[in-house]
Amino acid sequence: MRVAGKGLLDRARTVTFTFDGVHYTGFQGDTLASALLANDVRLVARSFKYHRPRGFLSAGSEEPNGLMTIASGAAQEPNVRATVQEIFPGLEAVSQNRWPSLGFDVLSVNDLAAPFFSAGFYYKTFMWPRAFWEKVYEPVIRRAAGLGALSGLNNGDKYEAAWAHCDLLVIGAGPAGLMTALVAARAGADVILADEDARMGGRLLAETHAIDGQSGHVWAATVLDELATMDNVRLMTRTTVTGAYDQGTYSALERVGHHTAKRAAGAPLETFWRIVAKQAVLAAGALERPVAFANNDRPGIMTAGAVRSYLNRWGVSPGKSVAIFGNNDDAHRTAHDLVTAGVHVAAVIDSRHDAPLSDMFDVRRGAQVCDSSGRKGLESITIRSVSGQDRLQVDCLAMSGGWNPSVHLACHMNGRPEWRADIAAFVPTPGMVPGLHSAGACNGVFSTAACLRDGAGAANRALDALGLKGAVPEMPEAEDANYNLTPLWAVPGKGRAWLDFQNDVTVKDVKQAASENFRSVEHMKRYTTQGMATDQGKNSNVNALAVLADATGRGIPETGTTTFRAPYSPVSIAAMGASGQGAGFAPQRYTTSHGASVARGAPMIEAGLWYRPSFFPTKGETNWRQSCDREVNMVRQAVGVCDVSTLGKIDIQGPGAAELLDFVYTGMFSTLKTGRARYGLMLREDGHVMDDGTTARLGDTHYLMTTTTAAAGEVMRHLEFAHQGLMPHLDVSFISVTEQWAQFAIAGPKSRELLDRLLDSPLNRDDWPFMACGAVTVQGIAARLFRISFSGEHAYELAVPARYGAALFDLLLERAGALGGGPYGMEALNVLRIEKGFITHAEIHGRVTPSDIGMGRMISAKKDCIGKTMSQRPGLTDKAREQLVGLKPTGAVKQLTSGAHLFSQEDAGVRVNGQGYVTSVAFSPTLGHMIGLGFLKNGPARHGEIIRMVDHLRGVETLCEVVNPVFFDPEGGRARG
Amino acid sequence: MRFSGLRVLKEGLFGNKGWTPHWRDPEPNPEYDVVIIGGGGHGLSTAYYLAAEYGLSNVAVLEKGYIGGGNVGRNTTIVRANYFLQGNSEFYSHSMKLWEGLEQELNYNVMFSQRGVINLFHSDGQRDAFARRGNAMINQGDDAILLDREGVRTLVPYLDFDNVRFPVYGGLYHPRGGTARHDAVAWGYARGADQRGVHLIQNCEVTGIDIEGGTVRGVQTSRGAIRAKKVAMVVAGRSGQVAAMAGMRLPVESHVLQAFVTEGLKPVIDHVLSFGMGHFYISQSDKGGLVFGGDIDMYASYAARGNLPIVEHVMEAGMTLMPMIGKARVLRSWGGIMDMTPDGSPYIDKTGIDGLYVNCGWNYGGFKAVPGSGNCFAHLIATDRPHGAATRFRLDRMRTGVGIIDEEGTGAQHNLH
Amino acid sequence: MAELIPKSPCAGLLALTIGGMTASEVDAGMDAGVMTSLVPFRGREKAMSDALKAAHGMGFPAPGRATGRAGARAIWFGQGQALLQGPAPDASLGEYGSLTDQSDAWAVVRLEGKGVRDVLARLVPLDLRPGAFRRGHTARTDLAHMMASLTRVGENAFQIMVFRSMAETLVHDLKTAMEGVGARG
Amino acid sequence: MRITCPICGERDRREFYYKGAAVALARPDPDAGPEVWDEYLHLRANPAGETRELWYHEAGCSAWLVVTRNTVTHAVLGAELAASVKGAGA
Repeated sequence: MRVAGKGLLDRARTVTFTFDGVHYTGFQGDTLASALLANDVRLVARSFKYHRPRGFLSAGSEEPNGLMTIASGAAQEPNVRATVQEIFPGLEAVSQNRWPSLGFDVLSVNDLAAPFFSAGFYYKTFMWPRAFWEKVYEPVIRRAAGLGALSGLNNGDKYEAAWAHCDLLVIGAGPAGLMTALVAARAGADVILADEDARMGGRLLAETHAIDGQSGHVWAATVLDELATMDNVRLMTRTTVTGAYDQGTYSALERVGHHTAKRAAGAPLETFWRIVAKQAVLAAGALERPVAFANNDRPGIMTAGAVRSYLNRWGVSPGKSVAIFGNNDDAHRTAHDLVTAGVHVAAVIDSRHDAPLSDMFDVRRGAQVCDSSGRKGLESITIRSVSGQDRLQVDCLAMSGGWNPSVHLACHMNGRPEWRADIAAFVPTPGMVPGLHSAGACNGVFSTAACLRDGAGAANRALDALGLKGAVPEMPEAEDANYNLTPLWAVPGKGRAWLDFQNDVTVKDVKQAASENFRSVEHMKRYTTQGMATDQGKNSNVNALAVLADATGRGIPETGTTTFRAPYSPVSIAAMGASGQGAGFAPQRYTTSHGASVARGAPMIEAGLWYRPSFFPTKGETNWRQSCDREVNMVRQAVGVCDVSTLGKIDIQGPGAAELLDFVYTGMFSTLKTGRARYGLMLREDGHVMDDGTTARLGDTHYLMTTTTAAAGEVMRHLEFAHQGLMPHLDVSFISVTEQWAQFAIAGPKSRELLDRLLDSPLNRDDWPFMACGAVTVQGIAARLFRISFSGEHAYELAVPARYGAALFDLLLERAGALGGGPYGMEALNVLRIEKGFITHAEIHGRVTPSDIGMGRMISAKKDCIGKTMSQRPGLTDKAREQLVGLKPTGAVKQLTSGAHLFSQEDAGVRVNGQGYVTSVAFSPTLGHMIGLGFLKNGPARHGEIIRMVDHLRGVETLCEVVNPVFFDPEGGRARG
Repeated sequence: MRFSGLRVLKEGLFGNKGWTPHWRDPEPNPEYDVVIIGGGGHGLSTAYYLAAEYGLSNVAVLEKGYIGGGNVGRNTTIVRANYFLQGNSEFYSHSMKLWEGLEQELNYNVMFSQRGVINLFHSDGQRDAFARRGNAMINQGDDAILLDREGVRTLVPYLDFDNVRFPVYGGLYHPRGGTARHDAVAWGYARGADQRGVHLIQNCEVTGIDIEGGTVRGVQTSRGAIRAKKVAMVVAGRSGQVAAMAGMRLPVESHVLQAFVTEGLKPVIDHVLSFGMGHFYISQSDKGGLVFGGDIDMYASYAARGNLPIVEHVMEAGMTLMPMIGKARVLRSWGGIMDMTPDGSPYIDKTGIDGLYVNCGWNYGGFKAVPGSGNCFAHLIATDRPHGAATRFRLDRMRTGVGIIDEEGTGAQHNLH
Repeated sequence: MAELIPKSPCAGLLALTIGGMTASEVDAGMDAGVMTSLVPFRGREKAMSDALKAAHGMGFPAPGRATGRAGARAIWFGQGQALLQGPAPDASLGEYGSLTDQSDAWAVVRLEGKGVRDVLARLVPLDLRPGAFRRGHTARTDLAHMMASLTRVGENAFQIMVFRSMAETLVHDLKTAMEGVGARG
Repeated sequence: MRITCPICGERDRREFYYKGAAVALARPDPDAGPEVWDEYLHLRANPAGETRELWYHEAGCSAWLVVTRNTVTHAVLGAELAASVKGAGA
């Protein structure tokens, strides 16, 4: 019910929204929770296990009960805390985890069967019959479990990730955080002040204390006004700092668009911040803890601080007749504020025998609430005192077991907080997170005045570390009451007393866990699911471990806490993954011929991060094989053009270039003549093949290395390591020129003819033998020409500065067309190379040695090189290893499949008989049948043998002949001719 | 106490007051036949099988914290037998068979759920590699199905098939793979071992290994010296330190692997899925949380907590593959310490010291190996011969190059596997 | 006969104006001259710097710095490396180090306007606060998973470079970030 | 995590590539024997505490670094150029 004259709302602006299809009205500034309470809606959710009726427990982000689904369709957002969700016109909220309705939930029968759902019951049953787990038990359990639902639709909202850097990050803008920020900002530090709330001020917005004679919220506004004018201050509202990471890195989630129906085009829903702070102050406040007593989970029972928040900030009383149950002085403020606002306070039940009395309300000293009743909301409570038991008709109970400092972030780097008996709570241990200081309630400091002092102190500690000088400001006058508390964790009694409200963990469950020897706090947590709900135990962990400590006869410090883990409050996957949604997951790399290839209808495929054409369909072709076969024949008979720019190209220069290359390649490159290229095999230090490619010598101290497309980055890193880490005495440098040059293979018997018509001066045959390279010009543009071949044909690769790539590709195709040639894609390239037995990463997959691929003799005996020694390990030179062979189908089935395994003809296709496997296959239009490359035990010695290829997955089985992997032109005359 | 549905009903009717401890907390004896260092999944299963299959019950498991508190309590709960190299193939196949009868054997519901594992692929090359793996699985006697794009769509229609950076070409489907309730696996083995007489000794840190003349004699602990005829080290994440107590260096580097769970959600992901173009794998727990993970953080660490770059990479991969999970909120992240080895495969072997055995180096793969690892390690300890399913997990394979088991093909750099 | 007409990396993608900010291409290959990587030989660092000064009027930049000005700039580009942007390198430079033509290797974009620091905060992990990254400062860094070079060339102006093939991704990411910043006003 | 590159200054971890223990700089002679090579390539002290390891500032200046770091606290205690460390005969 709304209380006149209370709250920091704009009562002139009403907002209409729906909950479970019913329209309600609130005011601008309301949360969904405050607006529902204002409309006397108390039943808002169902619990996880027993489907018990649930109302709001808190007024903040720690809320375990009031979770709802907001919006529908692709925008549907489950498990939103109604206590955080601001209302806006048209907001749609729907309750969760109930069927068919919140008021009548069939699964609430679980509550009747609760005795059989005791802690860990599922570990003890559902084992027979075995097949029933996946078919019967698990589906039922899964459907009953869970809270809200995802829409199942692709998330269409925009999210951002961003960086921020500062001298000081202040986490929380309550009295301590505001004072910290003010002191630090005035001293000239670059300050970020972040607060999870839409409005800064923390509990100053929820309490009635004055600061310097003004309302607390007015003082907060004054400070914020000053901060807002300062260039060195950044105020971040609706921003929850969620994690503390190494070297002063913090994660934070900013909710940019959840509070409005109208988002500007391009605006994100959320921004995930990485804040790099030289120093930080944690001023995150404290969370009030409930008291465990029988049936303490009914709607209408909430924390006392939440009642004050609803009353003072939102002008709402959660009940018409309110009782307060607590063990500390702070709880009495609730009664004070309610009475002052004209709400009926039935009694303050204080478990302490020495509780202060009041003339404003009835205080029952030494009494406890031991039960409650009311089917879907609180109707009455039972009070036990020395004089006996009595019932009190109330519709709201405000409870306070004391306050737990929000130590979470301070513990994210594995530190353990300290127990302080005087406040019966854990506080941060200084230094747990380097550079992070704690201030205010999260530091166990509770009065307003003390928080302000602590904030100033923390600011000065941070400023010292920053080398800045802070001043101690004059402290405003503020409430400075003591915080008197006598611990009360659980009221003794028979009924179920809730600890974890969402997961339905009761005092009995914890005690049972202890009796079953789940005595470690981690065991208890995992066995009972205590603290594993969406609030991660914010409302319940300390109570639960106190109950466990009691049950095991240990003290609370000895029992210890469970581990605090990021995030502080849940963060959407979309926000943390903002840099990668959809196609934006990784950079897309385009060659200069991309547009022309697409224009010709070529399907583009992924190759690393690049896109390359698969094949170029021409008129009348209806499947890829027709195109591919035509392109292969075209290269073998005329001329084909293929963009090979994606291959890595590394410019290697300096007096030490030759020696470095001798060290990273198995072969000799210091002896390579200028103007010539050579095939190079590069090993990892463990003796396996890393990569291969041709390297050309452009000058005495100048080489150009090519790498495979996939390994370009790895090879660069390897070269730099070989140089800086192993041979720093060499003067050599590596520059990637992959992108500088657009490079095209021109392959086929007519390739020279094409070039003669293209280059500014025709090639002199004697100057251009196989593996020659040199400078040429095309229309006056300096280009590089390499006579190398990956197709086995007479072929060249022509490189021009990339700006001319697109035009050159068009020109090459025009010239090729005139010679009966044209472009070819990856499919044809693959067929051509398999016909020649050339390997790619299908063969050099990381487990092969030079000898496995028939290149053992490429390791020069004259010098050391990376990988040489380890390639000689006994296991790597064993003749029985699987080695490269060619395969040719000979049986009735003429199909080869890549990924199939090889067996001796007479053996069954089972592992122990394995002889090898197939890595690459193609239909060879040149030879008229399928061909394959594979690895076979002792392969080179088995040419001519008929073996069996088995592909269980595709149901293909065939006999094939082991042959030389070079199927076509084994002498290499065509490439050299 | 034998567990059953009937027992749950009976205890429920009498206020759940009759339950007894799942295991005892005995004081350590001065001497045991076998001392197992490490009360994680592998140590507990080793103890269980020593007692259950080899009749060795004068055994102690020494755990410096609480049992099951290491990697068995912090993983993504995935169980699979989908390897393709000899060594791993037969081992994980063996482990899978043990999983399939585990609940009945242990009388403990570990919620082993054979919901199927789908490894997605995104290029022809990946398809070929997965085909080779799938065929190897069938050769081994396990199950594998090669799905094309439409086959994947039928099973998991909620992937982004249109706008994804690396389009889905298909998947390798392993129907017998799935998940299990990780903690329950530790507890089930612990209870089974305890029932057979094994001493589970918590809060007992091993501080030294006593070796005389090349033979192990026992261990020094925070609770005093304990003599033992045989000592078995099973301390993933801490293998290097414990081995150092015996003067050994291992081919292991410790790395942190993070994982994540979201708030509870109604069923939406019915399988275990992995993305082939970025480290990301996901399933949904029976409680409704999406449980997922990715790559290790890539630097040596004992901190059991990670950093943001991998967190973000994992989320980005999830968002590109299945953007429908975007509005699920991550509730908790955690980190485990992995023994990363030069070839990505584990060691179950004797050491150069008589009576000292080592089981380590499980890289990412430790959880699914729990039954097989304990079973094979128990065999080795009890008989001094390797179990037939673990003959290749030799400590010297990197030195000799014989039988290197490098599934990733990334070579001898510990963090690349 | 078809002519070899050059095409710049961002052709058809830029310029882009959003929220008062503009991203435009600095077409190194065509109107802004050439780009050359300079790596001095061991012990010739000073000689290279002197030659650079003599020929082009700016010294070899220290790590994290750019020398010269618009039209003729030397940008530190990595360990022991600078990128001469603008003039064709004087032949004398070749005596003191290795020269590599990079004119076509990079997409070069100028991002300008109030708010561009906020745009970059969405793309690079660098501390770009005015005191930390002044005019004339440069860095090699990661820009949305791309290797990049970032140079502050004015009060509210930066030069961004990524590999040529990634121009489209750069423009896409820039656009998204500019829209996000622009929408916040 | 942030690492202070001797050339570029303090940078986010995501700019760096990690290789492993800095022992990789001490490459044995080709004929040092299998034990020495096994030690070099595979065996690791793997300390829980301070360690020296190789990082590559891949998205930055391309320098290989020897970073001294605590594997338990993640404190970064220093970074030197690998070339200098190697040059000094480490």
